[in-house]
Amino acid sequence: MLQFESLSELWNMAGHGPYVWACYLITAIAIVYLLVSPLRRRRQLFEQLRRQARIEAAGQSDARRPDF
Amino acid sequence: MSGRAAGIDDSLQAQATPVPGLWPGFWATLRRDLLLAFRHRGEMANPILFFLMVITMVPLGISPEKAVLAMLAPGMLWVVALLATLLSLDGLFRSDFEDGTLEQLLIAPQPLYFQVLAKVLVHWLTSGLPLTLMAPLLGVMLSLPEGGYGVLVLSLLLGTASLSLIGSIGAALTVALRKGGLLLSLIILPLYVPVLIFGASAVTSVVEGFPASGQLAILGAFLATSIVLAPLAAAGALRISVNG
Amino acid sequence: MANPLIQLEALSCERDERVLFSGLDLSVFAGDVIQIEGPNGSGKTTLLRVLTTTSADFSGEIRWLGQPLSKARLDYLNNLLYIGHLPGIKKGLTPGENLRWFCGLNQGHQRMSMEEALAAVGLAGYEDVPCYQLSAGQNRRVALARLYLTPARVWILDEPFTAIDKQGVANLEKLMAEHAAGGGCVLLTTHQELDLAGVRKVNLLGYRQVRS
Amino acid sequence: MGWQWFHRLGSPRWFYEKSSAWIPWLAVLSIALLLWGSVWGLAFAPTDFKQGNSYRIIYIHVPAAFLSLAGYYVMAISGAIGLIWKMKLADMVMKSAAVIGAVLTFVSLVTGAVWGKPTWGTWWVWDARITSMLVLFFLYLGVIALQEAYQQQDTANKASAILALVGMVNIPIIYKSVDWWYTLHQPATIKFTSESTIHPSMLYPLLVMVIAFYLFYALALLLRTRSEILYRERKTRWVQELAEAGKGSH
Repeated sequence: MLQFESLSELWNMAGHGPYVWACYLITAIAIVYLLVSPLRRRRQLFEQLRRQARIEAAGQSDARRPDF
Repeated sequence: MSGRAAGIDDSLQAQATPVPGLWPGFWATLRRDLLLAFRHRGEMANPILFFLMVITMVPLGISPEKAVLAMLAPGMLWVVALLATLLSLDGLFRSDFEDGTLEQLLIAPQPLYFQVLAKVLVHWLTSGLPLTLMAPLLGVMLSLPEGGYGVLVLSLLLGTASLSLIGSIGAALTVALRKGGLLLSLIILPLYVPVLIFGASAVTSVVEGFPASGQLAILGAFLATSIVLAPLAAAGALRISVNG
Repeated sequence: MANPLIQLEALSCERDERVLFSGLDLSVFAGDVIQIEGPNGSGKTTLLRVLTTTSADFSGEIRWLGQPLSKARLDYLNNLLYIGHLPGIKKGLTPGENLRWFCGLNQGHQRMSMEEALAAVGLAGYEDVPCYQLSAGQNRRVALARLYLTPARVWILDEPFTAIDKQGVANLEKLMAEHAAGGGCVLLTTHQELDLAGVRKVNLLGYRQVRS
Repeated sequence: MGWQWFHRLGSPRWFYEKSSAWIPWLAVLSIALLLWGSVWGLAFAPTDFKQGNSYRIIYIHVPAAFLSLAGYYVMAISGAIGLIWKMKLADMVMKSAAVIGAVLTFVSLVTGAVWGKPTWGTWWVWDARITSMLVLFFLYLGVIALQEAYQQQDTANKASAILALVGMVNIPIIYKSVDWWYTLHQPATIKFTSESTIHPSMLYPLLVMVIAFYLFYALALLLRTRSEILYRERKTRWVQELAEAGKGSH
């Protein structure tokens, strides 16, 4: 059964709203952090590996050129 | 024992080298570390001075009033003794690591457990024991009520030994790190919580007129458990630190 | 043919996700003096540390008198003497006290008195001088004095000639020859050319893994 | 034969490839349950007549607290597996579990503190459970700090695994000690009884949230371990090919 009659009442929660919503917000941030940070790390790693591969490929095609 | 002038031939090949004794190895390290501690007596005084100075800060920072100090005394003495132990722990294996004797310790034909135990025993003899003996004096300075002194000494005696043992794990884990000291405190302090709780509570309860035998028994149990387990963990940690 | 003292079977070492060497097979017999060679970073020290059991970064099998090291560890360590980069000398103690500690760990199995051993490395009369008053070379020699004391059959020496003068080098070479002749073995690294007959050389470059 | 799966599980690549199939399921299920449980707990569960609406924090505080403790055991046990069987995958799980556990412990600490304000009128109370949680948080931080302090990955893993194991042995002792300490100093006015008086209609959303948090934990651990696998195997061909093929996609 829905406990609140309006959105503002749900927001306010008879004065306890700020506390409750703050907790849920903090948890949401933590959850998003835990989900996004490994994905971000993976994307950065892949970008770095691709950059390295490009440099290596370029180096190989210039292999006959003397160093410096 | 092979003879003094025995040629290399017969001493090497004739019989398998006998396995060295356990206690002689233990004593050798114990004696060596005690000797070193004695040579560096100045350093030995540092934790005690730290103990004294921090306790001096308490009335300065809070209040010189007798009633207030008496209430704080058990906990304060325990917290500061704990910190003083922690301060001296960083050096437990560090100098051995730096001059290569730790490496030699690891490859000695001795169980590392007893070697670690010998080193921790010396650490306790040179930090925990003097701290314990100092504590009644500082108790007077903090106007610890009369009945508390015996239990204060007894609880510190049992407790600081556990602190040295548990701390040896942290010292072993951080010995290869250049800035291991602070990290050592971070990883070891949470593990000190039970000892602190029961140590301080033993003194408090006897001051308030209750028996402290329960707390002391638990401190004894902590000590027994630490003697069995902590050197094992520290020995494992030393192998890892030296390997890395 | 006698049985080898130490056998390495397909030994590979990996450090920092880099393979230093792999597929190293080596049998060390009584009487062997083996010089491990290779440029810096080829894993000489790591190999010696693996052989002293202080490093576990390896795969493959090490045998002591035919038994896997894991089973014969105590007996092996009892027969091992290792002198590494760090001399393992406490600066706060005297040479005599340092040696007494080493002998205490292997209690009762020394071949001569400490005074004789110190005299053999040219430190007679220094028994009671604290090591921090000695030079680096003298400290090194305190460590080498252990070679005269130990009954161990396996000597593992990492750059033993560092900071040692000519006479000292000659003495040490003679000592190693005697040790080998007496049924022991020596594994060492050095940048110097050894003036010893029958030194076997193992170059780690030959076991470097080729990346496919 | 029976051990084959164990050795294959030890292969990070095998695990990486196998586990990609689980992620969508876990993600959908855990997010859906989290949303369902939250909406239920926030809007539909009855208001507690003693604590009012502030008790709704329980729906995240308690599951987070459960998982911070369970997570420590996950970390320590995988650390032990890594130490004993030298299984690389277990080391990676341990490292990932340390961070996730610390974050969840932090969440349960903060939600506990915020909950304290309307209930006890103060942000921080030295309540037994919160104090134990704080010590647990310190234990996590110690493991992470030790892990970070070592340059060499292998040493870092082994050292932090030992610390995690020592912590695991200590946790029951610490919890019991803090409990005992609390009963000694407990002021009579503060009594934390919400759980003993909880009504079944308040319990069901909690159950949903606990399951949701467990699933989410599995998801987070999986994602983090997978990114750790890629990082540590970055020099191998299969990861480099994956990078080439992957371009930007998930």
